[in-house]
Amino acid sequence: MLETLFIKNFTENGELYLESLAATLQMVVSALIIAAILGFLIGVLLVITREGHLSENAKVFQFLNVVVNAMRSMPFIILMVAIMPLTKVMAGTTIGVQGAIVPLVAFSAPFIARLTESALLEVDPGVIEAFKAMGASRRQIILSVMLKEALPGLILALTVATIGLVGATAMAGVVGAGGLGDLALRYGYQRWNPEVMFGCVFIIWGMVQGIQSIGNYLSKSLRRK
Amino acid sequence: MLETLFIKNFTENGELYLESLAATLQMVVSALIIAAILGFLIGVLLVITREGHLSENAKVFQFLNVVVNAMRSMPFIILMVAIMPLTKVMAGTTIGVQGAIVPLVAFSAPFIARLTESALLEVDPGVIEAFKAMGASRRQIILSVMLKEALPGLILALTVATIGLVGATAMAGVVGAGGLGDLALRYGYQRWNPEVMFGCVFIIWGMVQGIQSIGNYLSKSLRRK
Amino acid sequence: MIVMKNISKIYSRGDKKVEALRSANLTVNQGEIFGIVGYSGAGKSTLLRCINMLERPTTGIVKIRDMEMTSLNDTQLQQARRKIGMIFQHFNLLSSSTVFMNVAAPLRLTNTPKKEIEKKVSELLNLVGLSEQASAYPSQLSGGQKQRVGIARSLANEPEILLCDEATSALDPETTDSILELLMAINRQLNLTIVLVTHEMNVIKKICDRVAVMEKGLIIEQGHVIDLFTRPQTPTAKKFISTIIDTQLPDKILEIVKNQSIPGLLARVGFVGDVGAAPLLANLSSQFHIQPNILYGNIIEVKNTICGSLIVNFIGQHDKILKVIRHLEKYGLQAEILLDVKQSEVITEKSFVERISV
Amino acid sequence: MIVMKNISKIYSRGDKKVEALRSANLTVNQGEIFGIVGYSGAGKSTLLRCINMLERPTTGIVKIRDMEMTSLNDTQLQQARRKIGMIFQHFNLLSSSTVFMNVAAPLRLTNTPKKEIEKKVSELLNLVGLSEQASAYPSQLSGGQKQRVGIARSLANEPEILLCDEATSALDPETTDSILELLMAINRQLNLTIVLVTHEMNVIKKICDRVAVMEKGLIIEQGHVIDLFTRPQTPTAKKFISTIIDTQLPDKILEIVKNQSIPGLLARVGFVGDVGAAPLLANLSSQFHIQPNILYGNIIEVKNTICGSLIVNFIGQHDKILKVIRHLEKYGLQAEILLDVKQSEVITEKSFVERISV
Amino acid sequence: AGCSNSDKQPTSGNQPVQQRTQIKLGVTPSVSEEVIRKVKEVAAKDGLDIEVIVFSDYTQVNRALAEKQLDANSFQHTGFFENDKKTHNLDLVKIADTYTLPAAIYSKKIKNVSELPDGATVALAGDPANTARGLYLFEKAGWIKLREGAGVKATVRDIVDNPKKLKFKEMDQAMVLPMLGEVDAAAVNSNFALAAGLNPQKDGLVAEDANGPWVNLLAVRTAEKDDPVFQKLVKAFRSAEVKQFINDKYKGSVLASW
Ligand SMILES: Nc1ncnc2c1ncn2[C@@H]1O[C@H](COP(=O)(O)OP(=O)(O)OP(=O)(O)O)[C@@H](O)[C@H]1O
Ligand SMILES: Nc1ncnc2c1ncn2[C@@H]1O[C@H](COP(=O)(O)OP(=O)(O)OP(=O)(O)O)[C@@H](O)[C@H]1O
Ligand SMILES: [Mg+2]
Ligand SMILES: [Mg+2]
Repeated sequence: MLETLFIKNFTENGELYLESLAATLQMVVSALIIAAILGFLIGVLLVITREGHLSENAKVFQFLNVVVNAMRSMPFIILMVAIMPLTKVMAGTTIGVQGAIVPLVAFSAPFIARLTESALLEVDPGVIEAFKAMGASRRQIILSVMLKEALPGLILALTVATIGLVGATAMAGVVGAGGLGDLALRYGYQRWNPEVMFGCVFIIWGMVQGIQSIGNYLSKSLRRK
Repeated sequence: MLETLFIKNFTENGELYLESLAATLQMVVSALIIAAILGFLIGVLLVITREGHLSENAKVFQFLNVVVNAMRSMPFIILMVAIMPLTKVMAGTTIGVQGAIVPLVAFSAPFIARLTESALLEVDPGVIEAFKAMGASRRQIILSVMLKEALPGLILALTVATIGLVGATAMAGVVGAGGLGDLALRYGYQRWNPEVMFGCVFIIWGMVQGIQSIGNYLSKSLRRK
Repeated sequence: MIVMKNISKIYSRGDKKVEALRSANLTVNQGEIFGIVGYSGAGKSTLLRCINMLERPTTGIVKIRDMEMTSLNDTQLQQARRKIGMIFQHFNLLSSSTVFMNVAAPLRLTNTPKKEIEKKVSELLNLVGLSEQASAYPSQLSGGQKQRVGIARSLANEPEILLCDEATSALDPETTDSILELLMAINRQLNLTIVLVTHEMNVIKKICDRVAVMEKGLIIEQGHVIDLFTRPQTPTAKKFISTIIDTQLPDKILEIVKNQSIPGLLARVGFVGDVGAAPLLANLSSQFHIQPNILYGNIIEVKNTICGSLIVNFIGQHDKILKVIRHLEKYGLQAEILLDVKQSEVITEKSFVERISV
Repeated sequence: MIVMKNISKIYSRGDKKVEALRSANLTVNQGEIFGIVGYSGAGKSTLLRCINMLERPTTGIVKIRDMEMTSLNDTQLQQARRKIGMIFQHFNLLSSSTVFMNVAAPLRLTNTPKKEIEKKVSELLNLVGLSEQASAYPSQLSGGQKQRVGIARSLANEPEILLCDEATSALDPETTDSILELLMAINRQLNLTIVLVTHEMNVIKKICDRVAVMEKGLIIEQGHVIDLFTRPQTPTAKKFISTIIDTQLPDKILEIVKNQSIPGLLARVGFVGDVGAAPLLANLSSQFHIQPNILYGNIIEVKNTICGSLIVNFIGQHDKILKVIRHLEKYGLQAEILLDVKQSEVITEKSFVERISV
Repeated sequence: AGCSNSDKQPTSGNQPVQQRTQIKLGVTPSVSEEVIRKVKEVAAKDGLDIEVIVFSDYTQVNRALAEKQLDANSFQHTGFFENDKKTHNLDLVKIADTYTLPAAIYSKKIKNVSELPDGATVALAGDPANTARGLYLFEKAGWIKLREGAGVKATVRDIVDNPKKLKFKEMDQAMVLPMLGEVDAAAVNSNFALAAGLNPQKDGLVAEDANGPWVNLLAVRTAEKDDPVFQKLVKAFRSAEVKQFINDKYKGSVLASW
């Protein structure tokens, strides 16, 4: 019964789902790549500029701390509006999938930064010390020690962030970007069409489950403690 | 100049801000307490039921993993709708601040669970072993070793989650719960009242900054590595 | 007390299998201090960890009293472990707790009253010399201090069995001595059974009753400490013994002997217990007109027994010396001729050294 | 080579100040193997870590060659550190890297070609006996294996100075020996300067040229190893020495002596170098009609020098024995009368033991 | 955020006027999207290609149009349009009325507006396009009085008299109806009522008039209002086929204005 309902649902609305899935994937992938790079960078800076760490620098730390907090303070829609001029410059447009990516990055990067920070703080200070003693440069310590040792944690952090990003794309409909989450909202929720709603949620859940499984697997197989 | 503008803004809209702040605080605090408890619980289970851990149990792990993922898959609004019957039973109403708390918990708890999981995975297995050798029960190992050793990480996780929760309350306006985020969206943004919008964001930012500072401070002063 | 039968343990490392233990057998008696020595990687820690099931043996049976550890359920295992203290090679302290709280941990597990905990912990910290560090965190301690916290913790709940993995390897001799005395005192007073992994023969010599030598996952030698010290069977055992009874004649002495023109024999003389070896040797000169020159060696006390190993250059005629040696053997000494001093030139350097090494 | 002047280091622990170092002074010469011993918590690790600025001294100056380490900027410090290897008390290995990659780490920092890295690392792993473990991760190693990875890593980039913090404390004697021989070989061949913190006098004895004894943040004794072994000045030094030259007469022997009816004197006889102590002693019986019974003691080799400490019971008349002792002293031996055997009853047990302990 | 170089946008707007056969048209979900999809079908026959972009929120659509990221939009009623133009200073103009979605007050607890008890809780949509409509409905029911001239911008802060001491719950427009059981009465937009099978005329306690300020419209940039392409658009929109579609689909809850 339920099965046939599902099949009916997916064959009937196939194109709709496919289109939305494509939009979601496009947003998630592009935003993730940029946000991960930025987030890692900021996260690393948030750690090494702390008191007693590699490049202690109270000013930089405070600045980043405040900026990250400020960005995390804004509801996504307001963030979207606040950075619209930037979006226009960077993406050429403020609507559609293109226009959604910059705000999604702005939303995810600070989040990834915080998670990166947490993961890096767990690295054994003794190992960092050993590399200091070897005459490793700051860059080398960050790359070959901190990021490497924290990798299992970082992967889990990235997994959490990716799933958060998938969630955030639902709000990208505000600028007409579409996507599965938006479809679920528009058809499912606003028009009270439970089939489509659950169809979308089901597909998103599949994605999330996949992302989480990959994350768990990678993290576990890299964890050597 | 800017200062006087600020003062004018806050005195003029004082009541509005206060009311919204109260709603936000009420939602954040109530939801946080419940979500933290649930999230910790699920996070602990997600760790100890893993392969080779304290209470290895593939079924429980898979079940929790799927449920957490499913809940994290749903856009907040859809989650809100999906659990409405539950909300009705538990909170007595599905609207207003009361009605928003259950969905906010449902949104935050899986997130906290994931962050808890990450933090607990960083605990030195050697110390867990030492307590096993002492004849500590599972409960004792979880409480006196895992949670205690991971505390600095858990606090940062809770900080991240709290700030995420503050963000999520902005969407609680959907069921008429009000709050600063909702005020920023409806009055500030949708009706284009930049003063109110930035006023709200400013207050939220203050909260977020405060939460983060407390989190950083506690985490740092508890970190003994 | 502790019986381990046919214990094997196989780890997998990638797709390689590592046999950490291969059918090891061990019996430790109640109230005994039992030492385990062996080269790095021999499987000592693994064997020790199999006693309290921190590592489940791949095959084999572990019994403590008549309890089969391998078949206990969780609760039973917990109960059993509460009576087994353990000192870890890597300390494994709670980094988030002070020294005091670390030592108090086993007591808190059993809901000991606060007053009692305070008393007991202060006592223990005093014994290991860390009273001043009570409120420090592990990261603020030196290596040896961390190890002492681990020792104090393992003793907190007055275990019946104590498993020590290199418990004094980071400690200076003074601290080691005081810890060993503490262990011996508890061993005597409370009939504590101790299993002790170490690579320091000084530790074995000072407190162990029996000892096992491990190599590549096997127990290759096992017996009373005195026997090991005086009659080591395997090269591994000999190597360990040589760290405190050094009978490898240094080149320096060899040269002196080689340049000597008087005839004589170089021999290793070993003795155990109250045989009065020294007076015996000393009397040779008047009795047999043979001068025994002690060139090198040690006389040590191994858990209340004197034992020694001396390289002696007997100066005199060969037939007389042989008589002397017979005489010594009659009194319970062991003598082994290493070198005919006058003929030393015909023996190649290499085989010579081989022969004189025990 | 390394000069440390007035180094102090104060840690704060809560609101308490911990003085880990209090005006320590140290000079290590080029090509020297310098040992640091001391009780647990004495400040050894802290001192060592001040050499390469892992710990910035609170006051004082550290110079390596004529470079003042305390005033280098980051890049200069990095350059300087590349020539200093360090072995850590707690290993500090990358848990996420294999043994191979851990050892390769210092080489990769300097962008050494891959071929060369492979060659060098295989060589080092071979030397420390871990070729088979190349692809294992630290968590899959035994304690001693981890330590050997740390040793191999510290040698990878051919440092000019090597700082070792308890580098062999987790190693069995065989492995320790092979590591020490490796260090000595490098020391000789490449003129490597080594500063070595340890609590094992065997290590000091085997490879150190000079040694410093630390106590409570101060260097209380410093000098050539032979001098320390033969003429330790402080109780701490004596305690350390006693682990390999045990001159504390055991109760067992004491009893024998006490029950002896012939008159005599108990004395400690010490000697260093090629004084031919043994023949000297052996000849006494024919020369002076005094029988020297060696009751207890050790003759050991300290970095190519023989030295010994024997408890000898001289049997005979007191005046004769005193003559004998003068005779021995003329030949460079030290003798110290411990006990008048016939009068032993009048000496209380306690003061007796005090007198005979060195 | 005025962008002067927006001419470079890859929209069809910078083609010579006569040759334009393609436009980007912004809508919001539900009725406006569904109707436009029908319009697209009709227009296609006339050689006009409409690219539909769905915005799930009202706030960006006019701005996107003004910034030439769109060529036209169809999602709003006149009140919202006029207000948005003023607040954001947008140079837009209406080219045609489209349809009305009359809102109404529904309740599960009362049958008549006069039955509403004192201290009752009433729900309404919180977004700018619909709050005023809800409030004016409440005023029409005689429950409250709004400030004179509050107009399309009215919010609960413009209530000058609230004799019944009503409590107002402003929520997402899609949530109002599902929450009907939680409150005493609610003002609901008819596209949502529709989905639940409610008809404003039959089931509502009080309904809006068919032609108030809430009639929906097609908007374009003022400068381009005479572009023939939009005549094509209007023609397609106000065609018999579309009207038929609306009548069939919405059964009186949406009233075509032609
Ligand atoms: N988790 C593991 N996975 C794979 N191999 C392991 C693991 N633990 C130990 N081994 C291997 O098992 C062997 C025995 O290890 P064990 O720790 O028992 O040695 P040990 O005798 O205690 O040595 P040490 O004196 O160096 O501490 C070693 O070769 C080690 O590499
Ligand atoms: N980070 C720190 N904070 C506070 N006190 C410290 C810290 N590190 C070391 N200490 C203290 O400084 C003293 C010297 O420590 P150090 O590690 O140098 O001793 P050590 O001689 O190496 O001892 P061991 O032989 O036990 O390793 C100890 O009393 C220790 O408790
Ligand atoms: Mg071991
Ligand atoms: Mg140390």
